[in-house]
This record gives sequence, structure tokens and C-alpha cells, in this order.
Amino acid sequence: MNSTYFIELFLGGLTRGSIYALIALGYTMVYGIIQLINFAHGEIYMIGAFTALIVSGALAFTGLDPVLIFLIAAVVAVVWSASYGITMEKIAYKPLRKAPRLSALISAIGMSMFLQNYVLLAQTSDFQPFPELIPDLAFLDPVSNIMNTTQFIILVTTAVVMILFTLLIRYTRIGKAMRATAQDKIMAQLVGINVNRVIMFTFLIGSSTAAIGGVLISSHVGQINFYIGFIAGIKAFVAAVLGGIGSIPGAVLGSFVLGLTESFGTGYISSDYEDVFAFAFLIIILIFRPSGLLGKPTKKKV
Amino acid sequence: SKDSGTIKIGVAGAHSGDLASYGIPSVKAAELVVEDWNANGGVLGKQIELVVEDDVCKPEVATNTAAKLVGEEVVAVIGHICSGATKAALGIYKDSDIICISPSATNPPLTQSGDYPNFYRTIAPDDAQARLEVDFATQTLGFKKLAVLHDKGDYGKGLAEFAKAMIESDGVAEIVLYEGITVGAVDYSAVLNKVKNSGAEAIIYGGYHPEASKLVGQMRKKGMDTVFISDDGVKDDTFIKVAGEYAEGVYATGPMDTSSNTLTMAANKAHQDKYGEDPGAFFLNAYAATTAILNAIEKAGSTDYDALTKALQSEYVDTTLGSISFDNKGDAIGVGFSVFQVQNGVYVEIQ
Amino acid sequence: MSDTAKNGLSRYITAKDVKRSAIMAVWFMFLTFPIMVIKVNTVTDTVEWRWFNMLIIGVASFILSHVWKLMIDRREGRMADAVSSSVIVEKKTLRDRMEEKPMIKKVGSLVILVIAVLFPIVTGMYQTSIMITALLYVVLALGLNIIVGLGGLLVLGYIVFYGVGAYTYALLNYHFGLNFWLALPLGGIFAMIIGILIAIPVLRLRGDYLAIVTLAFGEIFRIVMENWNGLSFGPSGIANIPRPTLFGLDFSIQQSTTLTYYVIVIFVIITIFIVRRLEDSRLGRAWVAMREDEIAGEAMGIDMWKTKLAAFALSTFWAGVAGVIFAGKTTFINPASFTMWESILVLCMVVLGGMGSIPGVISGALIITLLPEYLRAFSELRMLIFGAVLVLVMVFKPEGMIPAIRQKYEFKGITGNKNKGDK
Amino acid sequence: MAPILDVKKLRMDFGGLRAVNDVDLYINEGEIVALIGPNGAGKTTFFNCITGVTKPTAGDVMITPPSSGKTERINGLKPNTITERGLARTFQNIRLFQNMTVLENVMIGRHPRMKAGVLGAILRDPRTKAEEKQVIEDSYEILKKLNLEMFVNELAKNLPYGAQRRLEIARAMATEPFLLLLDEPAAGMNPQETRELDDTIVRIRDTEGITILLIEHDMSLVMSLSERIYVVDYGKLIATGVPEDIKSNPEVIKAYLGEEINA
Amino acid sequence: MLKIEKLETYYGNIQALKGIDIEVSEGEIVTLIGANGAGKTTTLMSISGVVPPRSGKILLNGEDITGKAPDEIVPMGLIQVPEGRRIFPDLTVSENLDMGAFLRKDDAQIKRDVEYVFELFPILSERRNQRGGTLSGGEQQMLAISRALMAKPRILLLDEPSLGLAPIIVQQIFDIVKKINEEQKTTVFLVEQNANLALKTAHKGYVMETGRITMADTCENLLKNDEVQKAYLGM
Ligand SMILES: Nc1ncnc2c1ncn2[C@@H]1O[C@H](COP(=O)(O)OP(=O)(O)OP(=O)(O)O)[C@@H](O)[C@H]1O
Ligand SMILES: Nc1ncnc2c1ncn2[C@@H]1O[C@H](COP(=O)(O)OP(=O)(O)OP(=O)(O)O)[C@@H](O)[C@H]1O
Ligand SMILES: [Mg+2]
Ligand SMILES: [Mg+2]
Repeated sequence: MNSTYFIELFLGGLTRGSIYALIALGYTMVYGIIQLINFAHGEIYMIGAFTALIVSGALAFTGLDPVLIFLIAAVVAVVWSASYGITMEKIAYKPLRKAPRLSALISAIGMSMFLQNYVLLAQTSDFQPFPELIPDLAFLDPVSNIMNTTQFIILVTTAVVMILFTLLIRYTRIGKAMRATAQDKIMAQLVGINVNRVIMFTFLIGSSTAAIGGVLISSHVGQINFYIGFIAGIKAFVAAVLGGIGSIPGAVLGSFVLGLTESFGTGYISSDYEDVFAFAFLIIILIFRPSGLLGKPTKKKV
Repeated sequence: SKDSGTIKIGVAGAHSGDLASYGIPSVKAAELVVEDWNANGGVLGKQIELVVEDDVCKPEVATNTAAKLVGEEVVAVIGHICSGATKAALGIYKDSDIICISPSATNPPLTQSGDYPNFYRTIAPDDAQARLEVDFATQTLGFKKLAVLHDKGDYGKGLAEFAKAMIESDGVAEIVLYEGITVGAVDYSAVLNKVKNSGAEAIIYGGYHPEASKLVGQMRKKGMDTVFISDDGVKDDTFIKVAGEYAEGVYATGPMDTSSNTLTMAANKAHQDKYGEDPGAFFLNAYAATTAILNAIEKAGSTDYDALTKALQSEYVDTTLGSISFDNKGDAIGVGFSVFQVQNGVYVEIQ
Repeated sequence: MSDTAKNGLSRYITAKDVKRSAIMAVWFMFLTFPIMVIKVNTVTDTVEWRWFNMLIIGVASFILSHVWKLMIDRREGRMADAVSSSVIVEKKTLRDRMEEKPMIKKVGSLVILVIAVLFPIVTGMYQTSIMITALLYVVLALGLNIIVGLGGLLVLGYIVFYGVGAYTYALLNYHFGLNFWLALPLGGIFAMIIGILIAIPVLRLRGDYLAIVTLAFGEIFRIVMENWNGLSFGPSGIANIPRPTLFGLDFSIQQSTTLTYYVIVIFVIITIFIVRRLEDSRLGRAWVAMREDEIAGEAMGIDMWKTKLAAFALSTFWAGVAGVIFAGKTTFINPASFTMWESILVLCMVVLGGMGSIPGVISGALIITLLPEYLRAFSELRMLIFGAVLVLVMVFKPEGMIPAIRQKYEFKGITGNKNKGDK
Repeated sequence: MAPILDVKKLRMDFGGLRAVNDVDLYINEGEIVALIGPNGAGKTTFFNCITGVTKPTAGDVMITPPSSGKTERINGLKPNTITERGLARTFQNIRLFQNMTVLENVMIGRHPRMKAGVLGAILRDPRTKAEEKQVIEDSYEILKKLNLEMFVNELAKNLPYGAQRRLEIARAMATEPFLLLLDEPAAGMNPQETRELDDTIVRIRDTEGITILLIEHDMSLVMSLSERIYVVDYGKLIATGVPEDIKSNPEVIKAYLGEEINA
Repeated sequence: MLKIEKLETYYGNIQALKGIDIEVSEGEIVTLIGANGAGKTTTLMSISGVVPPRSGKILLNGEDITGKAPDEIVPMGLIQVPEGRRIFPDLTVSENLDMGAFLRKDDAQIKRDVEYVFELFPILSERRNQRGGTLSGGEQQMLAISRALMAKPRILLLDEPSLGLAPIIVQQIFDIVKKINEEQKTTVFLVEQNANLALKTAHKGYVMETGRITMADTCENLLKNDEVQKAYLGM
């Protein structure tokens, strides 16, 4: 096996990793702040994709420039996904802040099923072709067999989003408030933070990234149905845990590691066990680093 | 019940959940046939009543479904849709002398093992389909290097295994790659790189259309022009709709085109009239299955198990799949498969 | 706050409420606009506008937001009510009365037992068959409850052990003709061994990390079963697994279904019995301590590792036993029966019913398995309703439908007799 | 006879921070010894090292249980094993099992002294039954010793703070230690309660024969209780001796007491 | 400045406060003492809005703040050092201090204030990059107080600030309280177990027993009071 093959697998793994990363970021943020495995996060991603599909479909007859349609669709998808995100938080999670954590988890699972079936019933159970709106970037032509335009855009977007998030959390007031809220909600209130608003904001940006992910990934894959969120969500969740759940760079690193493991596992061993590689790798990492690659040790001082 | 005013026929399969699109058309087919017959006086002077039960394609649910149908005293069942669920349910039907005709369960042992004497199907088994695919790839197209992929599922992997065994025993072509892909994965670039690297001239894929359209789409975007040959899980218009331009040139095997058959045209039209859209997967097979069982009841003059068995195995009946009968294992005689190719956005029968 | 609570449903709907609901209606119309109203066909480039849906959403959310508000008020009010009633009148629940008069409990159990015994005789095979499925889930839920409810460890891959049990029977029968009765304990033991093997490396993980690792093991199990044809026959599965019979007799399906039913009923009873005894033992207390504070528990001399392992081992055993019965009932198994979704479903049963509460877990399992079965009529809406029910139950009864009231040791008098009650 | 606890050159590093710096400390059977020092001096860390919560970087922790008289090195053992050997502790930040009753908290303490396993739990043989009965009685006796019997069926979290502190002691005593390590037992107590605690500790030592090592910032308690005092600062031992000497030790005054106390 | 009327607070169905009245005037140090479980912490939590009272009234500078959320009350200058310290465990010492100044925007002055508290508690300066969760008990207590000072409170609520502190630091804490009260005119409401020091530091004192105020007087008088001496001063 030659080195081109290696590079192809590497880039393939990287793209796949950044796909996971866009979803994992939202997962990890929500987890970080309310320690909830938001099972319905994948559904927000799916709704983002569907919204974009609907908008671009509805705009198709206007004869607008496809790039413009794509941008409009993406913006609308972000707005609606964010709205779904905060509505979901208000209905299904906020009343459960003080409840046992597993109750919130089950509520999230219920929400996930509800949203899947809502889209299924309101739209269709069939796969839908997702329009190709992004024109090929000329400078990628020579390498189009290993990296096409959507892959490139996904990679770049992931990097940008991760950097923005890291800056946001580290240097802005809302970032500070998020960190405080994540660690001690009562104390956060006592220093003057509106905890409800911070949590809402977290859902808002988490859902927005999921929507961006939904639009980009669907453009890359070319088809969507109501169920895409569940599988992608699980993988992204695994990636977030691998990286150390709650950590933003961790989510991205975990996603890349996962994507590369799958890609090389498939490429050099067998795709029969593609997911086994991913999961086995996760287990091994966690055995040696019980809080993930970049996670903080959970042990408390006695 | 058997003595009361109606004759009950069960319809079982996935009617909800992610596989519903494979099960619902068979319900519609059975309804259309039965409406037709009932309008003409039913069978044996009785009206026919359908008992529709959902098994969501799960074996454990199928046993409950079967128990329910037995309790309803149906004389025959159209279904189930998935092979696994069918296997789980058949034992129960066998015990109660109920005939089961599936429009879609293609797993070969269902007929070939001899374990299920009450089972019939209006679709060719997987091995027949695999035979056709392999012959087409190695003889018609003359390929020497083949990649065999599947979706690790019951149906897809079964088919791929047959194809693999046949290619190996034929010795005409070589299998350069044999792998299962992961259903629902966000992308297949790694496995496609592997295909490319293996030098395969064609892919024989066992599985359903969603993965097929993803595979084909990504393959073409990567600039690979490897030929794609698949099965009747892909010979579905949704595949063309989703894969769009990338679908061009894809081969898929499927039941012979009978659309010029008058019965078939009538059935399709009836569906159009009633539901306003074209029928879905296995509609014609289910239509044929329902016709066959009603015909057998009429010919046998009773709903007795032995009489029905005899009628099914001896009488030819005109159906949407042509004139068919069943062999003593339960496979339909007269139901054949052809190879289709996507040309200008439609499947065209080419062999 | 307490005023609103007291008046409950009969309270006026004020102008403020109307305004709020109107805002809600507008919000939901906005929210659902793209998905409910527009339907595009990207192939034919046609767009369908379904404005009527928007109207429905508007009206429905206007009404539902009132109901929601009332229910939330009531939920908050319940706490307030509890205060006043504890002073004025003791409201007695059935459970209180049961605790006071053991007779009620005894008679109740007896009635349930009689119903359980007569069930297959009175009803048909279909009902019995569904009931077996439901009771299988009861055993699974009770088993999972040992880890999750008693041990406080979140496990998302529980169905593996069910699968191990089922495959144990199927394979041993296929290769060696092993019969159902021998497979029953063997399935449990194999599941337990696998459970321990899985647990050993991962038990030091905390909380959600443990959950995700068990989920990973669950998926690995399924994928290996799909791929390793030599072992498991892959996705086409194993068919013709014999149903249970007695004394080598030839049973009709009806008879063996009835037999399976009684087997599972007996196992439900044994499971309940054992879980109850475990709860109320040295080990059970160690589990509670582990749930409450691991570090303090260790300082009290509890070997957390052993304690966790015990929870895993005991819990997985039941899943294995249930798996054997499952294989005997369906006669056909393949990996598709052991997906992550099934694990999640069992977890839902445990939490929805009430973690750690035996009656809760049982009703959770029964409701989640039986409701969809009897709600066939709504087949399209079924999963939508199911999802909504999960959310609603959790929001309005966060502790589950029948919350656990931990059996507490009470000291009554110097003789030191233990009296368990729920004061 | 060898000291029941003999700590030699104990060292604990956290990254670059040396929280415990080569501390030597011993306790003889029946003593009440105090460990004092400024905040962050390493007292709690010292306890954690001895009880297995953290693994010391270097040094030896030797115990000689009076019952066996055999000396054993215990560093690196797991906390539960150390508790089984006969060391028990309380925590600076109360760590009760909040949702268990007072009685149950103490019953958990009896855990290492009980035998019933899974089979016993399920079969409930006469031995297990007797053991269960015994544990309740024993636990109640312990509660009485700490004047907690009126709370016996209360949930731990509903107890007043002072009672919670005493319950921590009761729970630790239930493990039948020969050495009891108390981390700031009087924190959050008012003077009245502190005085009662003083009596209780003396009583535990006198009637139960349990040796005691305590960390405390309440000098009135320390001075009246302890027979010997160790003072640490920045992880290092800066003084040891009887209360009278410590009180007037200028280094201790400077680092810790602030002014000479006349308690 | 702070006026509490007939305050009643519940935890579920347990009544923790049974109608209490407290008044704290501008510039005063007022202390609240009482046995364990009397409801002192609950009083503070009710004032801050964390545990909303069921009935009664809380006025801050004449404005009714009953039932308001903490994030509305805190910006009015009411800051609390809560029981149990509540250090943000994963933030460093510096970040914890920074969090105290969350509502402030005068960055330059914040920097100077950080240096000021580091002068007050040099050990914190040494530990400035250590995670709050790994600090010793006493260090955490110092950090909690410093964090509150960073908010530049107009009224400061302290819940047992001396808990777990070395004698030398206890003395220092009370000196600081006096100092900020005198120099910055910060009003202080102090809950303490160390009644002796508290009464010596404060101007006015309240005694609380099982959810009720049983005594209210100047500190001199309370120090002389027999009951107080017996129950809270350990004499
Ligand atoms: N896990 C840790 N990581 C880093 N530093 C730590 C850790 N645990 C403790 N320390 C540091 O070690 C020093 C000793 O802490 P320790 O808790 O032993 O103090 P202490 O003497 O008990 O103080 P106090 O009287 O305030 O409770 C402190 O400065 C603390 O910040
Ligand atoms: N979260 C809670 N849930 C239920 N009851 C509580 C809660 N917090 C406090 N209580 C109860 O309310 C009463 C008053 O408690 P509070 O903490 O206000 O007392 P305190 O005077 O601060 O005591 P301490 O000196 O121990 O800090 C106590 O009886 C306590 O048990
Ligand atoms: Mg300490
Ligand atoms: Mg308090």
C-alpha cells in the first residue's frame, strides 16, 4: 500500500472527524454546562439540515444564484435550529434542573424520539436528495479525488468554530458566566450571573453549530432523512467523550481521533469492523485516561 | 372464522418504523385485490376480510403478530416482509396450518431448507438474484476483478455471500475486495479508497438504496468510474431520485418488468386512482401473492390446508408478475429476475 | 404561589394568561413553520404550502400552553399542598395504607398472583405471547435496576447480556443439542461472566464515562455478531431454536407458549424476591453508600470495586436468563434484536417507572412494552406519542411514576427489631 | 511497645508543591494527639496519606495494632483495607451519606466487621439474620455513646450541623478502629457544643480505648484535650511537644496562633 | 438599608424560618448568632434570592426585593459569602477572584483590587494558579471572602467566615471586616458561630433559635446577657 493511499485515508478521516466535531461541539457545551447528555442534539442537527433543504427547495424556482440560496438556507437553518434548541431546553430540561440526572437524560431521549417522528410525519420517511449548491472551488481541482470542496469547507468551518468557541469561553463575559454556571449554579447566581440566560445561550450556540453541521454535512453526503441525527449524534457523543466531555478542544480532538481511527481501520484492516475500531479505541483510551484525552480528572479533593 | 361469514386473510410486515416503506405497499396491494374480489362476490361465496398486523420487521414482534393472526383464525397470511421476522413467525403458522406467502422475504433457506412447508413467496430467492448479478458482471460485462460490498444486514450480506461463493466457484473473475459497510455512516470515503486501491472494475453491492446512493454519489464525486451492480433493494425509484445524476449507468437486478402486462397496468392504475401516487416496493409481488392465494382458495373449493397446498402447487394463475405457480418448496415458478440499468433517470430492463 | 395552587384547575384564566398563550402560539407557529408548512420535492422542484397545518399548530399550542401552565402550577402546588396537608389532614395514599395494614399488601399480592396464573388460561395465545414479551422486559428492567437504581451506575449497553443469554441457548442448542432448561442457568452464568469481564477494566470510570463505555461494548457485541459468521451465523441469524417443552414431550405452540409464560412469571417472582432481599442486606446498604459518596464509603471500609462488581454480576445474570427465554420464545434470533435502542428502552423503563423502586420498574416495563402493542391503531403517531410521554412523565414526575421509597432501617425500641417503613 | 502509628519521613508532592515535607510523627496507644498548623500547611493531606485516599510520594506509614502487636507498613493500601486494619477517620467537609438515616450511616460503618455476602443476603440464613440483628443493636449502642439516639431514624441531611459532626465520629467508631483520626471536628460548632465534644472525645478514649489524632483550629479544644501536639507549617514539622510548650513557642505563635493564648 | 419583615421560608414542607424581622442600617455591622440549624444560612439565602421565601418582605434600600432572582439582587450591591465556601473548583484562584468581579467593568481597578486581596492573604497569592478545588479548607475560606470583596459590595453577607481558619487568620478576618466597614462604608451582615468575636466586632446583634429571632440588641448588651453568655459564649 502506497503513500497516496495513506494520504487519502488520512484526509478522509480528517473530514469525517470534522463532521463529527461540528456536532460534538454542541454536545460538549451542553454537557459542560448542565451535565446532560443531550440525546436530542443530533435531532437539532437533522432539523437544521431539513430546514436548509426546505428553504433551498422553496427558493429554487426564484433562480437566485445557488451560492446565495445556500447562504440563505444556512442562515435560516441556524435561526430555526437555535429556536428549536432553546424551546427544547425550556420544555424538556429546564423543569428538570433539580431532578435526578437520569430523569433529564430520559427526557432528552423522549425529545429525540419526538423530534424524529415529528419530521417523519410532517415531511417524509424517505431519503431526500440534498441539493448541491456549493460550486467547486477551482484551486481544489488538482486534488479533487482526495479532497473536494465540501470537505474543504467543513474542515475550515470546524477549525474556525472551534477557535471562536475557545475564545468565547476563555475571554468573553458570557464565556466566563458559562464556566461559572457549569461549576456551581448557586454561586454563579451569587456573583450576579443570570443562570437561566446562560444556559439558554449555551443551547442557542450549541444548536447553531449543529445546524451549520447539518447544512454542510448534508451537502457533503447529498442525502438526508429524519434518522440521520441519531447515528451522527451517537458518534459525535462518543467523540466528545473520547476528547473529555465538557472540553471544547477535547471535542474536536476526539472527533479527529475517531474519524482517523475509523478511516485507517477501514483502510488497512476492514470496514466490517469500522465501528468496532472506534468503540474499542474509545474503551482503551478511557481505561488509560478515565476522563478522556483532554478532560480534567474528576477526582475531588477530600 | 372459518365457518362464519367471511374468509380472513392476514397481512403482516413492517407498517411503521424505519422499514415501513417496504411493508406498507403490500398492505395496499392486498387491499386493492380484496376490494376487487369482494366487489365480484368474494371467494367461495364469502366476503374476504383482511387482518393487518405490524411486525416492524422484528422477529420478537413477529411472533406476537403471528399469534394474533392465529387467534383471528386467518386462513393465510400475506407476508412477512423481512426474512428474519418471517422465520420467527413461520413456526407458529405451521403449527396452526396457516399458509404464508411473502412478497419480499428472499432468504434462500426459507424455501430450500424444507423446514417451512407452509411457506411460499412471489419473489425469487437471493441466490437466484446473486447468480444473475454474477453472470452479468463476469459474462455479459466480462469483468475480471470485482469488489463485493454489503451492508452487514440480513438481506445484503446474504446476497453478497452468495455472490462471493459463486464468483469463487466459477473461477472466471477474482474478488479483490469483500467488505461490509456501516449503515448510516456519514461518509464512505475510506472504503471507496480501498475499492479504488484494489483495482476493482465493478462493485457488486448487496443492500438497500440509501447506502447505495451514498456510495455511488461519493464514488462519482471522487472521479471513480467503477461500475456499480446491485440488487432489487436498489432497484427502486427512490434510488434514482436521491442519487440524481450519479445514478446514471448503475445496474440493478429486480423482478422482470411486467409493466406491459394488462393485469399489472390495471393494478398500478388502481393504486394511482386510490392513492394518487405510484406504488412502492414489493407492491406487485404482494398483489400477485394475494391473487395467488385467493385463486387457490377458489380452485381448492375450501380453505383446508392440504387442499390449498395442492392448489398452490398445481394451478397456474395470472398475476401482476405473469402466470405463476409454486414448486413444492414454495418458490414461485414463472417469477424471474432481470438486470436493469439507470438510463436517463429511469430503470431500463436490459437483460 | 399557594393560592394558585389551591384553586388548581378551577382558577380563572386571566388576560395575562391569554396573552402568554397567544405569544406561545405565535412562537410555535414560527418554530414549526418550515417543517410543518413547506414540503418541497427537490426532484421535481415543486413546493407544497400547507398553511392549514400552521393554523392547527397555532390553535393547539394556544390551548396546550394553558394546560402546560396549569400543570406546572399544580406541580409546584403539590409541594405547597403537601405542606398544608401535613399540618391539617394526612392524606393517605394507597401505599401508606398498605404499609399500615400488611393485609392489604398480602391480599393484593395474592390477587395479582392469581391473575397472573389464570392469564394464559383465560386469554388466548396472542395475549399470552405479548405478556411474555412484556415480562421479559420486566426481568430486564429489574436486572438493570440493580446497577442503575441500586448501584447508581449508568449503563447504556445492558442489552449485550440479554444477547449473550440468547446466543448461549441458540448456539449450544445448535451445536450440542442442549435443551432449554440447561441453557437457562448457563445463559445467566455466561452473561454474568461477560459482565464481569467487561466490568473489570472499566469500573474505575465515573458516571457518564462508564455509560458510554458500556454503550461501546454493546455496539461491539452487535457488530461482532453481525460479522463473525463462523460463530453467530451473522445477520441471517439462527432459526428453529426449540421452544421449551417438559419431559421431552411434544408440545403444541399453544402449550409451549403457556409454558414459557409460566417460566417467565416464575423468574419475575424470583427476581423480585432476590432484588428485595439484596436491597435489604449488607450489600444493599453498601450500594446505597456507593451511590451517595464513594470516598466516604471507602473510608468506611467498603471495597467499592467488589461492590460495583457485585452489582454488575447480579444484574447481568438476569439479562442472560431473560435472553435464553427470549430465544426460546421467538425461535429465531439475529443481531438486529440487540441494538443500542433496546438498551435505551430498558433504561427508559427503569427511570420512567421510578429508579430503585420495584413496583415502579415493573410498571415502567409493562407500560412501555404493552402500550405500543395495544396502541397499534395509532401506528403512525405511536413513536411521536411515546417520545412526548417520556418527556411529560419526566417533567411532571421526575422521580418516576412510582418513586422509590427506600426501605429504611428503623430502630424501634431497645430490642433492636428492625421495622421497615417509609416514614 | 511500638507506637501504634509511626510515620516516618512522610512526603507528598502535588506537582511542584510539597504539601507534606518529610514529617515524622508517632502515637502511642491511648494518647490524644493534635496536629495543628496554618491553613494549607498540609494537615488534611497528611490524613489523606495515612488513610489511603492519596498515595504518599515517599516515606513510611507503619501501624502496630494493639490487638495483634504486629507492625505493618500500610502506605499504598486502599482506603477500605486501611479501615479494615483499624484506622478510621472523619472528613473536614462533612461527608455523611446524606439520604440515609442516622442509624443506617452507622450501620455502614459496621460493614467491614460483618461477613454476610451475596448468598447470605439472598438466603437469609440464621447467621445472616443474627448478624443483621446484631448490627442494629451495635449501631444503636454507638449512637447512644455520642448522644445521637434521639435522631436515630432521621435522615442525616436533616441533622443540625453539630450533630452531623458527631455522627461522622459515630460512623467512624463503628468500624472498630484502634486509632481515630478527626479532621476539624469542632468546625462550625458553637462554644457550648465544642465543650460537649471535648467530653465526648475524652470519653471515647477512656471507655473505648481508642487512640485519637485530631486536626483542629479551635485552640481551647486542642489545648484542653491533647497530651502532645505536632505543629506543621508549609508541610514541615516546626514544633512538637506538650500544650504548655507549644502555646509559648515563638515560632508557633508567629506562624499560627498570632498571639499567646491563655486558655 | 436592609429590612426584613415577617419572613417565612420553607424547604419542601419543612419550615425553616417562622416569621423573622431584621433590620440592618447603612454602615452598620450586624451579627446574627444562633445554634446549629437555627436558620441563619436560610436567612441569608432568602435575602440573596436563592431560596425564595414563601411570605414576608425583604426591602433593600427601600426597594422590595422579595421573590427576585439573585441575579437581580446582586447588582444592587448585595454580596454573600455563602456557607460551604462554594469555590468554583475548576477555576484557578485568580479566576475565582475575577469571577467575584463579574459585574464590574473597571478592569484597571479590578487588577488593583486583586493585588489588594493578595496582600491581605499572601497564601492566596502563592496559590494563584492552583485550581480552587484543590485548596485547603482554610485557603478556600480566604478565597471565598476575597472573591466577595472583589465585587465591591455595598452590603456584605458573611456566613460563618471564621469556619476552619487558623486563629491568626480568624483575627485577621474580623479586622478586615471592621476595616472595610470603616474605610469603604460597607454594611455587613455577619452570621457567626464564634459569637464572642462576632459580638465584639459588630454594632448590633440578633439571636436566632429554630427559625425565630429570640433576642435583638446592641452587642454590648448581648455580651452582658446571661442567656447569651451561657448558650453562645461558653462561659
Ligand atoms: N490535589 C491537590 N493539588 C494541588 N495542591 C493541593 C492538592 N491538595 C492539597 N493541595 C495543597 O496542599 C496544601 C496542603 O493542603 P491541606 O488540605 O493538607 O491543608 P490543611 O493543613 O488541611 O489546611 P486547612 O487547615 O486549611 O484545612 C494546600 O496549600 C493545598 O492548596
Ligand atoms: N436544603 C435543605 N433541605 C431541607 N432542609 C434544610 C435544607 N437546608 C437547611 N434545612 C433545614 O433548615 C433548618 C435551618 O437550617 P440552616 O442551614 O439555615 O441553619 P443554620 O442556622 O445556618 O445552621 P448552621 O449553624 O448549622 O449552619 C435546619 O433544620 C435544616 O435542617
Ligand atoms: Mg484541612
Ligand atoms: Mg449555616
